Amino acid sequence: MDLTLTPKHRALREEVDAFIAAHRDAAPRPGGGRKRPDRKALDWQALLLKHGYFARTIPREYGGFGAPHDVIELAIIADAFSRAGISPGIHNQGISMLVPTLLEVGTEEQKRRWIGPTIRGETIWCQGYSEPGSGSDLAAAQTRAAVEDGHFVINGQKIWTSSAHFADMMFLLCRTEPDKSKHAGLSYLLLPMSAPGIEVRPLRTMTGRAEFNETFFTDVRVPVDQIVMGRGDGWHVANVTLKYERMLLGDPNKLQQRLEATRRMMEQPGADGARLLDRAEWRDRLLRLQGEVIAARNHNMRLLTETAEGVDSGLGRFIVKYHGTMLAHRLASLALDVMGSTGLLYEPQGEVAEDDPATTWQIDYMYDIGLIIGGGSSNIQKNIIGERGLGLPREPKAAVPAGRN
Amino acid sequence: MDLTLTPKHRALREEVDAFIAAHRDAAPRPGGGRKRPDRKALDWQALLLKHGYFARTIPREYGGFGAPHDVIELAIIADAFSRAGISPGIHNQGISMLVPTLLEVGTEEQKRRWIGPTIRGETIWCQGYSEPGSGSDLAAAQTRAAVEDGHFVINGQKIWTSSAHFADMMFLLCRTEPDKSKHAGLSYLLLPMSAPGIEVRPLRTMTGRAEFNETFFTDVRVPVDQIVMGRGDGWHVANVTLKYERMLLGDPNKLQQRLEATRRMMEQPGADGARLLDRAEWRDRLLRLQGEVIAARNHNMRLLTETAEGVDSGLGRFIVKYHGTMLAHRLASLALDVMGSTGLLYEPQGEVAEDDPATTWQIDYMYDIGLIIGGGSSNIQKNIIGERGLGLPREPKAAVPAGRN
Amino acid sequence: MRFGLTEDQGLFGRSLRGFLADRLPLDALRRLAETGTGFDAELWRGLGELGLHGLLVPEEHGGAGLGMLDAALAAEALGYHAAPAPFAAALVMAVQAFRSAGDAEQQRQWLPRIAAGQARIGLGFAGLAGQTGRAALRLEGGRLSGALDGLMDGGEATHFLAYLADGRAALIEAGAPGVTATLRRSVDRTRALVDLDLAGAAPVALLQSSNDPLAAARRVRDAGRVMLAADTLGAAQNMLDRAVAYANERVQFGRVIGSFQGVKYMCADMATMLEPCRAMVWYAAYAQDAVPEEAAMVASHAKAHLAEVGREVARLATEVHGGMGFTDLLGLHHQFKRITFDRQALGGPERCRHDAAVAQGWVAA
Amino acid sequence: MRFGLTEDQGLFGRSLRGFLADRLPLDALRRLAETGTGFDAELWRGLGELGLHGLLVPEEHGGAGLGMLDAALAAEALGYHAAPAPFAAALVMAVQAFRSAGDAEQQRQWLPRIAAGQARIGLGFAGLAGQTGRAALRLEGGRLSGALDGLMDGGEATHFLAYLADGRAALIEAGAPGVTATLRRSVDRTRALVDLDLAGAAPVALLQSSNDPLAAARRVRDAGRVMLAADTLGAAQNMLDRAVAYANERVQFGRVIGSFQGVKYMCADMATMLEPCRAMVWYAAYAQDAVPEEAAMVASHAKAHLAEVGREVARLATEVHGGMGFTDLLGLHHQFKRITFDRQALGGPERCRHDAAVAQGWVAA
Repeated sequence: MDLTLTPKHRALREEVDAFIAAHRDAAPRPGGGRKRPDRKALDWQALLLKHGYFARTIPREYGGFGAPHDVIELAIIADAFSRAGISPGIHNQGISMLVPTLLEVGTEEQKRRWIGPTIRGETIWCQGYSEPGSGSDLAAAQTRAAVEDGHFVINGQKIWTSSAHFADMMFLLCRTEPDKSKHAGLSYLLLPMSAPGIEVRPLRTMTGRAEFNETFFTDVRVPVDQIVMGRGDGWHVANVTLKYERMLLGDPNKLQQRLEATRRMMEQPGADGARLLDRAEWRDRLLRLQGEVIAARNHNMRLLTETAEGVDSGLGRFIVKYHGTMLAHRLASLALDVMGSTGLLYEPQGEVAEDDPATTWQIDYMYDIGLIIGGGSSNIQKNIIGERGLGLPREPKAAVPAGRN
Repeated sequence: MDLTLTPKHRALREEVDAFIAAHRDAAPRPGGGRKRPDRKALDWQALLLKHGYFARTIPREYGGFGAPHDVIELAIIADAFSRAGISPGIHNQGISMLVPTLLEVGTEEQKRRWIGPTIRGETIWCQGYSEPGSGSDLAAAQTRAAVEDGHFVINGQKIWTSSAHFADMMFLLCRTEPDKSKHAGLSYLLLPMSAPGIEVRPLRTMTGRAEFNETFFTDVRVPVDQIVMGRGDGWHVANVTLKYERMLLGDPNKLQQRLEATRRMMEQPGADGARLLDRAEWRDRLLRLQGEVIAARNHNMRLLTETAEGVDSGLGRFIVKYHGTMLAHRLASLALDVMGSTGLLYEPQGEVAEDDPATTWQIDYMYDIGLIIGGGSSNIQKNIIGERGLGLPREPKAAVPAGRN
Repeated sequence: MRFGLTEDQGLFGRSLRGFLADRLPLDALRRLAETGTGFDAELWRGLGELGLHGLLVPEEHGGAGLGMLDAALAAEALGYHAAPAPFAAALVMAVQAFRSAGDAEQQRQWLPRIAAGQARIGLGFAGLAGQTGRAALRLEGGRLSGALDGLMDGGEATHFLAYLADGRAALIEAGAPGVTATLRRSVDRTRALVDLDLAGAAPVALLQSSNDPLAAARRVRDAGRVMLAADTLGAAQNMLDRAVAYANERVQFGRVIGSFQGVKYMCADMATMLEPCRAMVWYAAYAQDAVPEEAAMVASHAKAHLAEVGREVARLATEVHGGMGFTDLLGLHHQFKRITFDRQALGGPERCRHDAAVAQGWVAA
Repeated sequence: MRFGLTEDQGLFGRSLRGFLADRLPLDALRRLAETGTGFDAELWRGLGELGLHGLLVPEEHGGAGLGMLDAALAAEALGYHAAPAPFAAALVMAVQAFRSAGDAEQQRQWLPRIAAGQARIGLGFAGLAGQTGRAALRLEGGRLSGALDGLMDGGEATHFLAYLADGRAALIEAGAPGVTATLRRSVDRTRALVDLDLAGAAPVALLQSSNDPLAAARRVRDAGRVMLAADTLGAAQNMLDRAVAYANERVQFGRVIGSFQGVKYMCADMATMLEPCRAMVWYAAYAQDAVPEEAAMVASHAKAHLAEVGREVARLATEVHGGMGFTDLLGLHHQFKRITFDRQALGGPERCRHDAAVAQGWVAA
């Protein structure tokens, strides 16, 4: 363990703090679910990229800052933003899932082509994984792609494609080798949402917004080279992506951000002039969550170190999504409770304008439930933790399909 | 809903309060796991029976008080004892499980013979259900009883027979019809623990005491009429008993008793002169549990009413054990926390003498884990709640036995 | 001498549920929720025909003269179906307010109008119940000024009953001079909140006939808390019922998902939490009428406990539905938000538990 | 610039665990736990040979001069195997006490004796750490009188370090005139508590060289809290490991029970709670040496959080074992009780969280 800050680290900390102080008014409000980044968010993102506060370790040739991997640096940056309650940049499926997937298994050409616009927030990706009949059972995907004239020709249907209604691109898991076994018959394709034959039908969610979609494919054509790895490797690539999705969904900086925001609310005098932070039952709830957030952040530092050193974190990584999403839900729960009846007001401003705090927290609170479900529900996570993390046996195959009693 | 107290009820309440005030020094300390009732406990039991504060509705011809069923009366009595923190009498497996089983499905002769001495605390019963290979899977019992010369001749082994080392009698689930299917081959026998061929080996538990035993049967002979219901009816009778066990283990009066005892501790000034009840984080924890205990007690009143009216409570009854044992564990957890470091002292006085409060609470805290496990573990309870209570399908049979991956 | 519902009560609950199931299929509910006012004239009329308006109003004033337990059964049914209808404030708390602090003349004047469905009273409670938001009202020379946020059932209210800090309550006509009522859409689109700005408004009645106005106000608060607890009970039961039905239908990995212990145990956990709440709500409601010494404690406890259980059930039931639970397709979220509303209105669990401690003398108010 | 253990630290933890696994098979542990003194001469010697006695003692005083993270790894290993050996108080808090409040001469005199395993110091902290029990000591004319309950590692201690309310600490020889030490067996039979009654006992040293004795005392408290957190981490990890092993072995209903989601998810829940605790304990320990501005906060948070997680893991792991977990047969309860001890000693979670709030300036002490 060596977290000693070198003079370089101290300088970075001062630099980030100064940056935030100078630019905080330019930052979009954090939280509140998924929207297409507006001008403000894109400008903010560009500013962060320029200073290396985002995509810091991604090579320059792919559009990143190209800094060597330094866990402390990343922690200093994340900490500064979350302490200040300032957006640390865009986190979407392209940035947090596709980019690391391409970095891990993409070709040089794919990296050069896609990573830059994605991390700048210009190219928005959506994920074509789930289907109506296979939500948790991803490998049962039935959307098929046959090869004709150097193209995959895609037919089928996806669901829960978040952001599909405003996305530019999709990474798609589909069946290209119908003769092979369930898991071996899949491929992982990249395709533009503007391709003819794609129809997106928004799915309104409980937040009242259309954060998800059903996406229908009718003879959609994609050049055969827009595949990540080879034919039949789709399940492998999808699992690489899922690994990063689990990390994204358990992001401890978001947790810290929420904790700080809630603490600040509790420091404000209420209608009766008293601060909730001065009430021990409230303070204890906040403290309990603070302890858990500290554990999550320390754990994340450990994982970052292990990643940097090429160590496979195994169990340590498998738990992140389940742990983080449940904790995020509890943090949002506390925030709503702190706001009390005024926190019930819910007047979302649509896709572009900023929402008020009550609306934002309510969206987060509901959206959290979506995150607990999406990216592999908590039950799926527990299967992964139990089986891959702890080595417990799989559920045996049923002799007869279980139905009603 | 009509909980109006009639003059008769008011008189009863005053009568019970007066009784407690007059006799409280004669009461044994509640809690602290299972022991054979000592003289003090037996005398107390006799006193309660005489006044009708125990076995109030059991017919006089079976040794009870013979009062008509009146939910309010029972509630008044239970409430008075738990408010005062005074033992409401002996609760053991004979009293809480075998007696209602006999009342429900026993013969007239069985009722006359066994109920009286059992409720007086003179005859102690143990339960011969689990076997080493079948803890949760009770119906897989292998202990067998063949009929020879008008006797069942029993061979086999039971485990978790609580109290077997001091019990007088056992109710035993064993296989008498080896040719029949798993569930249809069982019978439910009553036998004296003094019968030749029974060997009891105490199993020391985490409390440091031998609350459970392994019991070995070698050609143990029991007259064929010492069976409850008929041959092959054992699974049915066992389930009647299990129903009452679930009620026993979720007993809300015990919960109320614990809540009150904890509140009293919290009203005492600590080393620093402050009362924990004055600290909002502690008070809130106590209050949260109080809310749950109130719910459990109200629920129990509902079940008692339904029972008295011959309504099958179904789900309402299935949840009681799981709900009650988990809540009891949380109550004991709070009590330990309240005692802090002095609550760590653990100096049990053995089978006869009374233990100090710290030891008693530690025993309860550990014993609670045993109760969460025993009488059908929480997972078994959740199967019952889910399948029988909510109508969800059973786990399908495995095609191949699952083993290590 | 029994702990349970009477046959009449069982029948009443079932018929109300049947009515609501009939009137509020998902597409209708979705349409009514669009406005966010928590009111629909046709539904309101229908509920009136079932006797809901005058449920608690004494027979002498044209009501049914029933008790708080009957009202709780109604609240439960309304919560079960997420019905956009004024109730807790307009038909329970307001009646309670008149009965506990209105003089004979005020009762004679207003209770029949409530029972007839003509007076729909939004009610604001602020500091007295742990509500947040503005709560600064001044009564000077018979005129009321200031601001009071978050009045319940205020969406299409004809009147507002605004509590003062001293426990007295002023009845104000909607639209009267000096009255600005701003509809605020709450996350629960079936119930709105209203922010009231008053500039020298003239009350049409001042409820001040109680010897102890604060105690009278607390009884109104307690009645409201019981209703919100009952509403959560209904909403959570609805979510559990639907989760169980979905788990019995949905196939994944070649099996009905309810056959997986993972899903089954979520349902079992919900049932285990929720089932004892039913008796708790019954008793809390009954105690308001019949057990005065426990009424305040059990009302606050029921509100707090149902809020905690409701939040867990809301999450778990949504989880059982997977992605479908998160969409608008099944409409499960109406009940989810109902539970959110019930929790945050009239004081959250911490505040309610504090009030329960006060009621038991464990701590000073 | 890394968040993790060094190779040496990994090696140290593994070799200590190997040693303990070798020395403490279940029958040996059961035998040693009988006495309830939390001490065994042979085990103590063995741990000394591994360098545990002088782990934190500076090299100039004959120790290894290692840091709090190394000590936490040792505590974790001791907790994992439920080792009946003085450590948190005798080898960590006592050393910290001398280093933060002992003068040069006292350090020169006592630290080498600790490092040599000759001075085994029981330590009592009372009010300063939220301990309950008697805590009334008077120092008059160089003589100490009064009572102090619950000294840790006091089972076969050669000396007792008794903290006064003002943060100074008096070192007293066991068996000296006026010293009555009563061994109290705790529920954790691998660690005892001692109640001290003093009647004009003469301290052999008075630690009072700190400018701020209370702050120095709190640093000792914090070191102890980190050790108890690490001890729980080890004990809980042991219980989880054994639960997983048991779930992989035990057959019920024709299947290995670990293949049932019910059991599997209990294991997954335990792992999810426990795994992040490892990094938390590392950081809390490291911060004691290297991040003074966070040291108090993270020590108290680690103690509180591990106590909460530990309690859940202790219950769940026992449940996975079914009836066997409740018996003495597998000895699982040694770790269960270890976790109980760690939670209740040196302040429970509520107290620790309060101290974390104080450390952040959220509330006055």
